[in-house]
Amino acid sequence: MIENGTKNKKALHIEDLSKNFGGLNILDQLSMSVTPGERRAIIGPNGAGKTTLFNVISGELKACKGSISLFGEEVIDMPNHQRARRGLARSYQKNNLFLNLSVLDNLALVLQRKHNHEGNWFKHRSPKAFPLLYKEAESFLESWNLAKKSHVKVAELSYGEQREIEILLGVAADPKILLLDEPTAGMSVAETQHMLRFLENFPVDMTMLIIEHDMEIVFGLADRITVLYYGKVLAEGTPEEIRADSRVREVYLGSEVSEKYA
Amino acid sequence: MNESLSILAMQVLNGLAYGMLLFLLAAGLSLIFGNMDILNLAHGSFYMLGAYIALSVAQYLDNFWLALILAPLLVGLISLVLELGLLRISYNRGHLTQVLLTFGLAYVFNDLVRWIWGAAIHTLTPPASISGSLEIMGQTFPRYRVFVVLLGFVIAFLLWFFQEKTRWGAIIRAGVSDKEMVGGLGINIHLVFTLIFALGGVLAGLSGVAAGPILGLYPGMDFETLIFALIVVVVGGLGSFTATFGGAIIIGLADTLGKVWFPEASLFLIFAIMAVVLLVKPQGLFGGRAA
Amino acid sequence: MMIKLKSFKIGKILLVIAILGLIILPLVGCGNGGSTNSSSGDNKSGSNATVGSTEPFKVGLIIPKSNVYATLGENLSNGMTMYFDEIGWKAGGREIQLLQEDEENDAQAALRKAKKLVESDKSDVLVGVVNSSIALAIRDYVDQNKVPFLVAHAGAVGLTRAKKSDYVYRISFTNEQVNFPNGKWTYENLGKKVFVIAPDYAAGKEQINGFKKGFTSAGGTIVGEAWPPLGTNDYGSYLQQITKAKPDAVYAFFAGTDAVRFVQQYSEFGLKKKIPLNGSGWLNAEDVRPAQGGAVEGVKGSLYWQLALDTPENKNFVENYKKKFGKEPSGEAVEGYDAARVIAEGLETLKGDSSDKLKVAQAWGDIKFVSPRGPIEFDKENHMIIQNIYLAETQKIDGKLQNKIIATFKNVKDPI
Amino acid sequence: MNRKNLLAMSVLFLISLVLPWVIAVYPLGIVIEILIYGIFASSLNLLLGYSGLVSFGHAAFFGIGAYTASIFAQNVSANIFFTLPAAVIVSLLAALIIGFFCTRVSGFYFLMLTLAFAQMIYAIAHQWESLTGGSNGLSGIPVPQLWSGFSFEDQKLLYYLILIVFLLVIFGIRRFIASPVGQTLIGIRENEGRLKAIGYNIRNYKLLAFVIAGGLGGVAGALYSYFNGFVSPHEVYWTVSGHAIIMVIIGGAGTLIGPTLGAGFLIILQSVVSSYTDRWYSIVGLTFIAFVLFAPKGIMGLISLLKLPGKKEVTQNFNVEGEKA
Repeated sequence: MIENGTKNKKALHIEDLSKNFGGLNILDQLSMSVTPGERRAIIGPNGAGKTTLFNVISGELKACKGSISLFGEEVIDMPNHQRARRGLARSYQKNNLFLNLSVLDNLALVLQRKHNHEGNWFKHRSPKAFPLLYKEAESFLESWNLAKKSHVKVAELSYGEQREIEILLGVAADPKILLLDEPTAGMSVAETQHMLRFLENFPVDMTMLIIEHDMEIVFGLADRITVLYYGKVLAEGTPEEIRADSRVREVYLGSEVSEKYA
Repeated sequence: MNESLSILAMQVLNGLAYGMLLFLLAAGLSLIFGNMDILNLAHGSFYMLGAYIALSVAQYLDNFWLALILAPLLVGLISLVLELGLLRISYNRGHLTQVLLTFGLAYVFNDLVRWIWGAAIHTLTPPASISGSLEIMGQTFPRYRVFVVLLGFVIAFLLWFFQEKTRWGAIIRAGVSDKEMVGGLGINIHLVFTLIFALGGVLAGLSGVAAGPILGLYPGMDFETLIFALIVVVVGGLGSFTATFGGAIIIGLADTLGKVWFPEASLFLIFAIMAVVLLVKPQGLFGGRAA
Repeated sequence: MMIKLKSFKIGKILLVIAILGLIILPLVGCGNGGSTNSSSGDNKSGSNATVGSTEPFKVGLIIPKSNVYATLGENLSNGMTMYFDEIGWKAGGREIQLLQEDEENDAQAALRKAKKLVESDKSDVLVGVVNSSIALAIRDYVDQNKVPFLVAHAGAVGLTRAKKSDYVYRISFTNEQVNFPNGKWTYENLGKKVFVIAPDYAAGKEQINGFKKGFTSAGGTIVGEAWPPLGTNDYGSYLQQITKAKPDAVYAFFAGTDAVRFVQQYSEFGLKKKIPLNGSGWLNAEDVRPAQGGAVEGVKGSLYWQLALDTPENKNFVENYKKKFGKEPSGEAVEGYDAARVIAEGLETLKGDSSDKLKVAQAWGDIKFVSPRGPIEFDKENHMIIQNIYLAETQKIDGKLQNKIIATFKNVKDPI
Repeated sequence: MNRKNLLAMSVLFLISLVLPWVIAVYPLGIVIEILIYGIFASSLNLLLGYSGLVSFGHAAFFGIGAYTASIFAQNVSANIFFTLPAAVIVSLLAALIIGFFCTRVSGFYFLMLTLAFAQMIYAIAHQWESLTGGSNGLSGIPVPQLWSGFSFEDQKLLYYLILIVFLLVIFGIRRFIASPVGQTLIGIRENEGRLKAIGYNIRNYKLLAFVIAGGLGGVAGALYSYFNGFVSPHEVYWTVSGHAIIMVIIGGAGTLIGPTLGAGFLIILQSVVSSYTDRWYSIVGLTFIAFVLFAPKGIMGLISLLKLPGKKEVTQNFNVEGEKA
């Protein structure tokens, strides 16, 4: 599977990736790579193809052309569950949860896979039978201040709490690479701050790609930033470089955002 | 050689006639399912009601043509009332609830028809101008079937025109692909649904009347035809009258010709066709959209 | 995980028990209580009918009362009611009760009903059944549980051949019996080459088989066969096969909607003018002729009874039936009428003693009388009725389409 | 399991043990049918209620089980240690093949594809006369035996056999659903897309559910042939699949005993009502509509409404309505 040295070192390597819907190029021969442990923010105006990029990386959409490799392994033809099994996890822009299940059961679906219990069809899934799984679930819920809600149906939680679980389901898988699609979308300022603290505390060796509109998070969190514009990479660099890039300011930061952060 | 060719031509014509009946029946079902996402298992009941109402109209007014017009309209009215009174509540309850509701309705209608018209077998008699037979290429062909084929083409054209060339048609087309958009255009989506459902009823009723002289009227005709209509919808694909038309002709021909060529397998054949279509092209042979 | 276990809360379980109780209680009730839908007054509960008992004699009738075959069931039931009315619902000193259940065109439901009639309602005998597969299912049950069963319509040959039982008698017909004599007649009167067509299911095969036995042993040749599926919409393609085979005549078995469609299309496709259509009598029976319209004119069919049968017994029967029910009787009405008579006369010969079920059944076997359909008796060998078969042609008489009897085959046995 | 539960369970168990001795033969027969259809509806519930897969062709497995058991009983041996495994194996195999295709599509297409396969099986049952007896079906099937000399001639014995199988199936399903795999199936019903993104190979799970449901459907079919002693193509017809769906919905989709309650309700409704009136089609139909209007979550939904106030129940997976469009 080793193809070449540089590719092998990358957590994510994308080359010449294209995706079109009905003749419209959403991703246009896009190439980028992310090194292990890196925090990479993906920004760009609406319609730049950010979420589509995530969907193609995770395998929920099939690329028309190009290559994607995870830690040196080509995954372009793999269905999404196989990519997940190679250490890819994600969260969604719109909450995408098991609404009628309890918080604990939501989390357990992630953890039982991580612990390789997902083929067990004869043992009652209980703390007694799967102590490690439940201990881990407990500590997750504890640290996310959700312990009291563990038996509550997700549908009955507040939006902010649901949003936290959305992220938790991604990170609980202990992924090597995590894609976060606007983790703070729709959150209040306080909730955003709360979320930011979680994000900062994620394991350092976890590679993270984050789509975000909140520039405070982007500039506070990211090691590097990729700016997408109509399916192409417009610019890539450290936060400082991006802040200084005139093209970026023109297409993206040019409006109200630039006034605040420039 | 010439003879066997003309026989084949006639079988094809038979298949077309049957396909037209299926088209009228399935067009409404496909429209309702494609637009409203409602699997209407009472659709066969509309077909049956059309036939029986036509029987009464034809008896009292002694006029087949009036029955052909009045009965479908009455069925449309019944389906309108049903949509407003009952179906509306099931819109957001998922398919299972709709299955239960419409299956319950089908049971009630089945019994109601038997109550009102009895369990005896009836048939509709077409007027002399379209009964009897024609001689084409030395083969005898029943005139009424030719009429059904023509009727099918006319209705298909009208529906196509309605869908492609009128504002309401455009709304319905939009509804198939994107419900939210229709709502966003400031159109009362409920009104659209009601009208679609009523139109589906009218078409099923028309199909019942048209089928009366060929297939007869009997208890149980509702459930029998329902399955055929579902198959046509699947094989043709959702989304447009053209797709349903294609599906209906394929199934009409396959069923008719299959019964000649492989009579033992005829129970098997159309389901096998449906299975193959579902596996190879799930959105239907002529459909644009996956449900 | 504790949350799972809590789904079995005590309150819920008690509720489930309560619901189960509500479901079961009425069952227990009807198990001990005897019939709940008896037709007349004196209804003491008690389970074992003693010798020379004054207990009502209960006749359990299983017929289709819903869906496709409801009319057949209704006519059968009418026939039985009519006979019992005539004798004042009494025979052998016992009151007769008729308990009716819906066959539902579903063997399982029908078997359930049979069990209910026997086990819960304590029926002394079972009668009826239109569908052959249902009759075969009930046959095993009555054979095991020793309940006399008088088959009043179903025609599967096996019931009185391979699967004959000491407890099963048949007052109706077999699928072969009604066609067998017509075979020879067809050979002699219509031609040596015949095309046969019938629906592709057991009864269809048996009907045609009966014809073939008579026809080929007389010297005829079958020049073609077609087996359209049951409920075929469009016979056009089969009719073309027939045209191509150029037979002297067509012999068909179709009933109900199939008969309407086939006969109509036979005429529509212009075959009626060229090739005579003969068949079993359901092809032009009373129940399908109104729907068939003019297409049925000239069609011939053989059956165990015809409305036009000119005997005092039949005229009397038809007249009384019309008076009572306001419509003309059908073959099923005659079956019901005769079945009721067999049951009543059987009880009469036993002087009301129905304690020995085998004797009840055997008593049927000795009964002989002249029915509206002519003289009938049972074949001792297989418990199958021996009867006349009438060949009738539909003709326009006084501007009205009617069946005219053109040949009578006397005392026909089941052609084993 | 706590003490109260244990008590209630034992009461229920005792009732079921003494039942044959307190009720008459005919009602016992109805109870047996309810148990058989309870197994059948519960097996469908694995798909429809727990996994969210609306199968419209479950009768295929009922029929395959019934025909296999009958054919083996007639031609080889009526020993249940032989006929029952044979029925299960053949229906498992059939489910594997049919499921392999059906799990490729979803939603309405899954429904129609299962219908298509079931109708093809029906056509085979109807046409393959030498094997299946054609439209007349197979009758005179020998009474099942435990060993030669010990047969289930007595309905009471048969009741116990079927009760044991029923309990095994229900507790088996309960355990299976509580297992990680079972919980994954519920996850499929709730949100298939997310589950894939978490790394589950959904198709395998669906296929597994389909195969297990098919196997259990075959068990129900085999028991049916023991009880009735005959089998006809009607048992494979789509109306039987439709009835099973209605049993599940009326009882409560995605609940453990709901489908059995639904089976009981429908069987009793049908057999009682049809004895009293020829209008039973209307009554049954109106009952369905009434359920939609007044008890959308079925009998189990009604029961949970009746729950004593104060005893608040935490969320648990069994009671979740399986209705995601």
